[in-house]
Amino acid sequence: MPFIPHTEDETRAMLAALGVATLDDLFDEIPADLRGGEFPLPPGSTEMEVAREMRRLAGNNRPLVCFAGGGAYEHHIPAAVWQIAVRGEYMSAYTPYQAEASQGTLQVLYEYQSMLASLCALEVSNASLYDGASALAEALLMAVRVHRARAKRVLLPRTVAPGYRRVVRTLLAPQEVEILEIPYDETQGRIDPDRLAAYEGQDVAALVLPQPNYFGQLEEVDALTGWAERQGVVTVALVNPIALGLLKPPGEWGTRGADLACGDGQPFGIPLSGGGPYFGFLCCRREHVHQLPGRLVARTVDSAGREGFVLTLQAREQHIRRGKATSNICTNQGLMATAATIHLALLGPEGLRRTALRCHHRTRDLVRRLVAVPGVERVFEGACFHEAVLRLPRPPREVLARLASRSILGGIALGLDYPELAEGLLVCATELRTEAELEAYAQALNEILAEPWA
Amino acid sequence: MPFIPHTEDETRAMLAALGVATLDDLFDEIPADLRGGEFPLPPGSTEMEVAREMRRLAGNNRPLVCFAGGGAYEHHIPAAVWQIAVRGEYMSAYTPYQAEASQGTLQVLYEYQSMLASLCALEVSNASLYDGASALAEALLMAVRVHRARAKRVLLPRTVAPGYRRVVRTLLAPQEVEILEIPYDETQGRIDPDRLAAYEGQDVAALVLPQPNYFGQLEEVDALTGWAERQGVVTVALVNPIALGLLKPPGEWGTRGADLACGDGQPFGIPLSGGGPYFGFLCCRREHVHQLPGRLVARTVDSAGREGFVLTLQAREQHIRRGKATSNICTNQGLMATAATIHLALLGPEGLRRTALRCHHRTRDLVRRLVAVPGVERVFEGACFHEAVLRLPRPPREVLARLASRSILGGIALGLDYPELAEGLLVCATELRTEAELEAYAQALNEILAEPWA
Amino acid sequence: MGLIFDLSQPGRRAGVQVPAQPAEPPEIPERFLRSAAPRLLEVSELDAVRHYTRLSQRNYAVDTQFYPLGSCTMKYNPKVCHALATLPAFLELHPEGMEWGGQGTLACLFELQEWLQTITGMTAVSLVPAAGAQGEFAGVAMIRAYHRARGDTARSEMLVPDAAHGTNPASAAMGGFRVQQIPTDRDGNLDLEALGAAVGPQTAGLMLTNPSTLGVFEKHIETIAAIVHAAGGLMYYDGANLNAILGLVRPADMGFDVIHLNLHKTFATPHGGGGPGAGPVGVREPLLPFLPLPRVVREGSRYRWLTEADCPDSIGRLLAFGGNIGVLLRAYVYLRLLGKEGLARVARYATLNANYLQKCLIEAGFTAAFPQRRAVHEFALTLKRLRKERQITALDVAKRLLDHGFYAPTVDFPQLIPECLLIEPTETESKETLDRFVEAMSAILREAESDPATVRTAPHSLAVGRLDEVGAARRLDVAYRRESEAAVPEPAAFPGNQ
Amino acid sequence: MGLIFDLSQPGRRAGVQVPAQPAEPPEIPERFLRSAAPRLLEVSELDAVRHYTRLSQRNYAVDTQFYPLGSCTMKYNPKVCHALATLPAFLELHPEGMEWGGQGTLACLFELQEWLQTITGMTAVSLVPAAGAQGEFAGVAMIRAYHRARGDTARSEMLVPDAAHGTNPASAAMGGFRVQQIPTDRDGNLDLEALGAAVGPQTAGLMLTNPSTLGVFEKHIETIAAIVHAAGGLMYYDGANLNAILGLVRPADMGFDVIHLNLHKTFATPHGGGGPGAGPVGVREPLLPFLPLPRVVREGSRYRWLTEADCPDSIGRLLAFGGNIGVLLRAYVYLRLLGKEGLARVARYATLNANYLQKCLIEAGFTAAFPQRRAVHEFALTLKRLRKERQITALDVAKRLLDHGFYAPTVDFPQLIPECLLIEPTETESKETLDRFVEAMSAILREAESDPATVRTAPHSLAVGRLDEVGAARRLDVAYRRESEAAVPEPAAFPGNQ
Ligand SMILES: Cc1ncc(COP(=O)(O)O)c(C=O)c1O
Ligand SMILES: Cc1ncc(COP(=O)(O)O)c(C=O)c1O
Repeated sequence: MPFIPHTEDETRAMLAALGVATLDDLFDEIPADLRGGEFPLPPGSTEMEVAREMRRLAGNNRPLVCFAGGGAYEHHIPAAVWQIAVRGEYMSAYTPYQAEASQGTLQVLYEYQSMLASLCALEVSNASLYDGASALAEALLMAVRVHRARAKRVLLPRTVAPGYRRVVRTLLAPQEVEILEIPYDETQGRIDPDRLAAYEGQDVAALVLPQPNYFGQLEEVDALTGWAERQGVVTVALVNPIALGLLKPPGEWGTRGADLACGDGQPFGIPLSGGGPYFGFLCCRREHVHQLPGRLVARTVDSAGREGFVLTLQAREQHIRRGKATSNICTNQGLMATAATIHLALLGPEGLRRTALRCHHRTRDLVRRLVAVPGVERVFEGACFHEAVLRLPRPPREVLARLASRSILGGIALGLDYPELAEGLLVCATELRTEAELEAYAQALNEILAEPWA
Repeated sequence: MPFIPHTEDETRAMLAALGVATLDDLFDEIPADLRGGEFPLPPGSTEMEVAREMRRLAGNNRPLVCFAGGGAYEHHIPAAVWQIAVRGEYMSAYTPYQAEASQGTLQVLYEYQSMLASLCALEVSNASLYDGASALAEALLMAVRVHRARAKRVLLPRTVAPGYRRVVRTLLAPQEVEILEIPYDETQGRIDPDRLAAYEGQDVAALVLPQPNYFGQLEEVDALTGWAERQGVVTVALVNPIALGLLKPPGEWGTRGADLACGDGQPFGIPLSGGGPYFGFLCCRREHVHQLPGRLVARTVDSAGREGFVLTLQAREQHIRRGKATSNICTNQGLMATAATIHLALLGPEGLRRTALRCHHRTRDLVRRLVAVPGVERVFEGACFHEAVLRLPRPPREVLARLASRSILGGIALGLDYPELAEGLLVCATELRTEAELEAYAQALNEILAEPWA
Repeated sequence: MGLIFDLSQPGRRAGVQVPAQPAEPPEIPERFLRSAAPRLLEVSELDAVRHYTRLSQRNYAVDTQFYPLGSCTMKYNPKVCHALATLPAFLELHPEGMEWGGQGTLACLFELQEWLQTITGMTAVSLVPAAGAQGEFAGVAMIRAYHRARGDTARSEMLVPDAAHGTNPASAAMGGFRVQQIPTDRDGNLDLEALGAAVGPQTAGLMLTNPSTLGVFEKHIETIAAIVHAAGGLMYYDGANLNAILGLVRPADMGFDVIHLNLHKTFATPHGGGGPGAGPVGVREPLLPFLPLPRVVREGSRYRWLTEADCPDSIGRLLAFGGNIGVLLRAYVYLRLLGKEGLARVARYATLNANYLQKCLIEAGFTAAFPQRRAVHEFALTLKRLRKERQITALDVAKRLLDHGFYAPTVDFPQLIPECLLIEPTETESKETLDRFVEAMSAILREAESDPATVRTAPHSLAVGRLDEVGAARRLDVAYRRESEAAVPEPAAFPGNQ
Repeated sequence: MGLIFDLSQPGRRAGVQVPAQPAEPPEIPERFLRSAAPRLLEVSELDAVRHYTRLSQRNYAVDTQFYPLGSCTMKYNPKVCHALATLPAFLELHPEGMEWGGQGTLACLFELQEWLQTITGMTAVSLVPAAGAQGEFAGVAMIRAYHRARGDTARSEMLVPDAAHGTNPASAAMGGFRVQQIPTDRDGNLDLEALGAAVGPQTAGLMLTNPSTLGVFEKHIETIAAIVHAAGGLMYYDGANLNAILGLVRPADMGFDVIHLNLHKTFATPHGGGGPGAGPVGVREPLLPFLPLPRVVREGSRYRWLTEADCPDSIGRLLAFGGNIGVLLRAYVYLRLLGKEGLARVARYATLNANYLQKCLIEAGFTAAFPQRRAVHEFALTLKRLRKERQITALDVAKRLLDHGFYAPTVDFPQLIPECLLIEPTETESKETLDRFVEAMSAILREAESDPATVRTAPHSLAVGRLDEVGAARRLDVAYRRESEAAVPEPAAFPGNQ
């Protein structure tokens, strides 16, 4: 019996102790008509057989050299990260409700919070949310709660990832928060700070500032944050954590700094895995901590004055406050935060800075090579971090399919989400990409574009 | 600096404490002419770069469906085995010299010893040797030491794996122990017990009994052990540990049982890895324990009467007895023994028995399919365990090469080691092989033998 | 143990993790850049490995201790599920490349959808929610979308039993509903009269866990469903307790219209010290158009994600990508191992263990919250007598259990049971372990008589004693700050160190 | 903690590991078969996982503690070496299929051979020995073969310093030599006069570790080599201490003819609680024909094993197959990470750490065995004063260190230093760790004054106290035996359990 330790003798003894004859007698309180459905799953298998089958299925995946980003990035992950994170003590523990027997998880999360807060130059980080997109939605709900007038209107630039904007819509819709989308400057591929004047006096609670934005372009975060500060609008920074190795942290934007910072932590040691599990982070100022959603760990002392860690401010959470909680979140993405903590400890500030710089340079090199292919050009002017938008002379989805047959994932076609960029392709090269791979991509693209097209 | 934590400030402070100016000053006692050789290795690389390079090299290996045995067997390994065995506490500890801070390793080894001794039906097992072949050599040296007359002559049947016999020769040569090879019965592929009469009164210390033997055939171990008992010859059983799930254990052979049992533990949870690391095991009767080579763990108590484990009878070993030790072995294959212990705990007696039986049946099925190929026949009569010798109508090495190009490792060609079996191929199918794989092998062989041959 | 930050030294590095110093500066204007390196920690690789390895040893976990945490189903997480879900081919897959590179992954997810449909009796399943609570949100959002699609905008109220898990009312609120609480009767069933009085044209639905969080099966489930349906509401099933009836009862047959499952409970995926989990949702036919995206479809021999173009009425996306796929793959492997015949076995032995343990604890002198009822896969004790007679709380007993080498049951939930311990042994624990747990509980009961102070101040044998939670909230130290923030020094020429 | 056997119950199983009951009996005559199932243990998968996970926590290890075990070079074992050496393509390779399936592995091994040649200055290397001692055996066997090949059968004696590691004389004896011990002078160098007196036509060679096991560099190495060579003997290098001079001095340049290396020391492969290691051997030109088999050669773009057919004069095989390949791959990855420039850095910082630590401990009041000498990568303290004045032994101090959270240095080796602690910090430990170690040692020294009994009876804070080794050998319980050996019951029809 898979994973069930009972011997027949023991089962008999236990049934006898309960005064029943069979296991099924234990279900006598369940109405008989509810029992006995059919469950036509395949029969159970041994580990050996399942392993064979899973290897076969894994073999149906095909490795592609990755030039796609758009919210998920292939980075180097030190071997130590997951060799430690998967230790049974981390992996098979629950949310640390009994603090004294969960100091491992709690201290890691405290260290995680410290690292993330420090990276964002804000005072507080929670202990993770589901992913970057849901973190943005939670940040906006929080922004509405902390906004002085609790205005129910938020500014969401179109330079925020389309997938993120969809999640924001799903999660904000029931609360009837109105979402105003801000267009982008067609030359620069970023928000034009001068155009924000249109939203003044519009009862706006929050402004989202993606840095870098979905197109890889850098937003004028100082000017934008400055505007928000003047309007009493809560600034919600949406940042790529690797970029923070190089770029000005949200806490230093404008004069006062952004109020909230969120994003997806996947670039910190989390494998791509087809899209998850990743984790979301959310940082804020100390003054807003009571409106923060999610778990929060604090350092404290025990009866003998020894240092220890506990979950804190639980009155924000659903298990205490129920319908009045700051969020319904319970289980978060703790193990991913654990891995990210180890990852950051290994990278250190210099490792992070150089990794960011490498990604930046690699993408620059990639763009240089690709725009040398006839008919390919860059769409936007201005600085970018590690992604860029190109215009192709052929339909990007079709080009991507042909690249895929050469084992290259060439980027992300933008047309579906940005009809005005029907020819647009979003490309990315991280520190993992080699010169040879960039060259192979350029050559493949060159050949594909030279092929006959129907 | 890879793996060196020193900051420049710290190095300076440490050098200052030592009153020297540079690191190189610390080497001032080394004659100057010895220093400063050239070391033209490639430059160091980051983990990311080395990972890429190693993945490329690994890609130069080619997976072959394995029908080879001959001392190394592909078996199912439960995922739990290595997920636990690689825990840093096991992996990065030394031989447990400080018992109190090494109870993990020591208790595992005590449990290992208990399991191996119980499997062999003998009283004592050491804590591992390098591999099966060196374990056999050590067993023979031990047999000479425990033999009442310390005779320096041992009987080594040709049914023992050729690789093992070579190692025995290497290790016994300096001690001037004479090795008498016993021929095998050409019909049965095993030692003919009646032929042993020839060695009576020949001053023989030991008789090696492989079960199953290299050809996969079963030896008449009761009769052979009986002969050795009567002659006062030490019986050294050489056994496949998976086979012990099914076959009579050495401790029950003949009337008194074999005196020593050894073999390679690889089938217990150790990956093939191209040939190592595996581990050797060696079991004996209690009365011979003082002649046993290698580490031995005993259960004892601490000052407060709590149970604990220590290395014991260390006076047998090199670090105490130096030139008079039972062996020079120091580092053994501890982590492999740890994995084997977990493996055996998961398999249990019934898992072991059924695995053995599966291998036996699979090999029978394989032989049936292959002898249906025109020109292929079985060489020996009589029972075999999970290997068998076939005769091919074409040179086996050439057939193997052609099978390999179809991603099949078809077995082991016997001609080099047994000139009389120039057409012989040793095949094996473990529980991992599927019906479809057996069929694919038979079909490939059929096609290959039908091909034109130069 | 110190913090990792205490090991930091300016200039120290895990050398092989740091790329070479780039030759060129970034092509980014100054105003976008950091003025100083982030104030992270600087440690060696051994520092980090040793610190996080040792820290891990300060956790109790299923792999090291019995973990009878009620409502959490802390069963054994098979190692093979982890091993197979993390095959490189599954990990090295960009979400935007799934169509071309991820057919193997999609095939697994598709089959998992089908199996979860079978197990729950639902028409269709979306695997996307990252945890139970996100599944609940998706569920209530679908209920909202369903009523609106019918033009019924008056249904603004969600009914939730008083014993419900906190996420239920929280999710209902996030879904835009007013929460109306329904009381429990003395047998642990929902108060039918109160329910009858509460339903009406404003009722969007009822969220129910069955077996309930009280450790009993809701006997009147069919009546309840009839009442809610008659009022035009929908039935929402919180699947956190599915372990109790897996392979025996399908939620659909109990009258539920929308469900979520907790794969990190019933389906043995590890909880990771707080996630990631997976909270797939399933619906009956009428709610199918509203399921969250994406879902996997098979078209011939190929698989693809469904998008907005396929499902215009979907409540939309909950995550940027397709869900916690690594978790889903683990559950898929688990189901392959269990198979058809393994499902009911889980429920049977989980129930056997809980009933046996409840029986033994009652015999040892503890009071069950519902002694008149059959326990399901978990059961509740009430320690109100201990509280009254000895001033020992459920929390004290829980902490003392830690000293005996057991993790503690769930404390003070459900809130309506005074001094409650909710105990869930799961099917993967042996009778011997249960017997040892009974011994420990008995020892604590005796100690409550002989030496109550020791119980009240437990734990005593862990690396830390009882921690000050009140002080923690008051002082609120939630992030380490360095006294003096040392700058990262420039690399300099250095003796003997080429 | 109990034994795994204590968890055993007849009939219990780790279900998914046990194949289905075979339909047919074996086609094997009764007389070959077991009469009863082996008396192993019967536990569940969770039992086994929990037991062995918890047991592991009872070890000190490099990953959890500073481990200054002299002569053992317990440096950090990089996790990436493990990860890359265990890529499935390296693991799933049958030794008989290397030629067709193992070109990638063989390429790594070939390059490792070359690099080790470079590092040691030897002409050729065989990677096959499974550990240092097996390398030593191979070395002495080659020396024997070399003399015999020259027709010189009189060389029956191997010279070994009295400070040598126990494996040296043991290997010489296994190699068929008489062992002649050479004394050490008061500066820790070999006694040149004694050496001169000992050499002769009977001398096969001298086995030497340099830096020696005493923690100093053998200053007269060139003279020693000249003496031995002049007498017709060969110089054998025990490479266990190569860490001290890696990338700075090549053993060949010191006059050695045959060497072994300990990859599980200098090259950072994990020790595994007692192996596996790897002890490659290298030789100069004249001994090349005798190297043990197999070795890898490159032929064009392909690699293959050399066999007896290629090397008829080889001493032969030491293992059934090609060595501890998994260990060799780890060392290969390590060398790729270090590179050319990383070699000497290892030696430099290992030496810095040892000298710094020795200096601090002397200042703390300890006595160095060779205060007049520069320490190498390790150093010896002598605690004879403590022994005399306080009846506290080196072992007592070692055990007390365990209470401070440090593994102990090597105790009572080399035997010629009374009450010796041999301390090797390695290059991967930080100054802070060394300083903490000095604090602990100072505390023990103070305690030796204030409370000697506590030191004498240490350890006090571990799961077990000082263990009774004498009793262990006397009672000799080396294998668990069940009181009553319960038979495995037949499966039977069973209620509710289809
Ligand atoms: C009954 C019940 N419902 C819902 C949840 C929420 O699930 P999750 O933590 O996955 O969000 C839980 C988790 O504890 C639960 O026990
Ligand atoms: C100096 C010296 N020589 C030889 C050896 C033996 O090496 P191994 O344990 O690998 O056989 C050791 C190991 O401790 C040693 O320290």
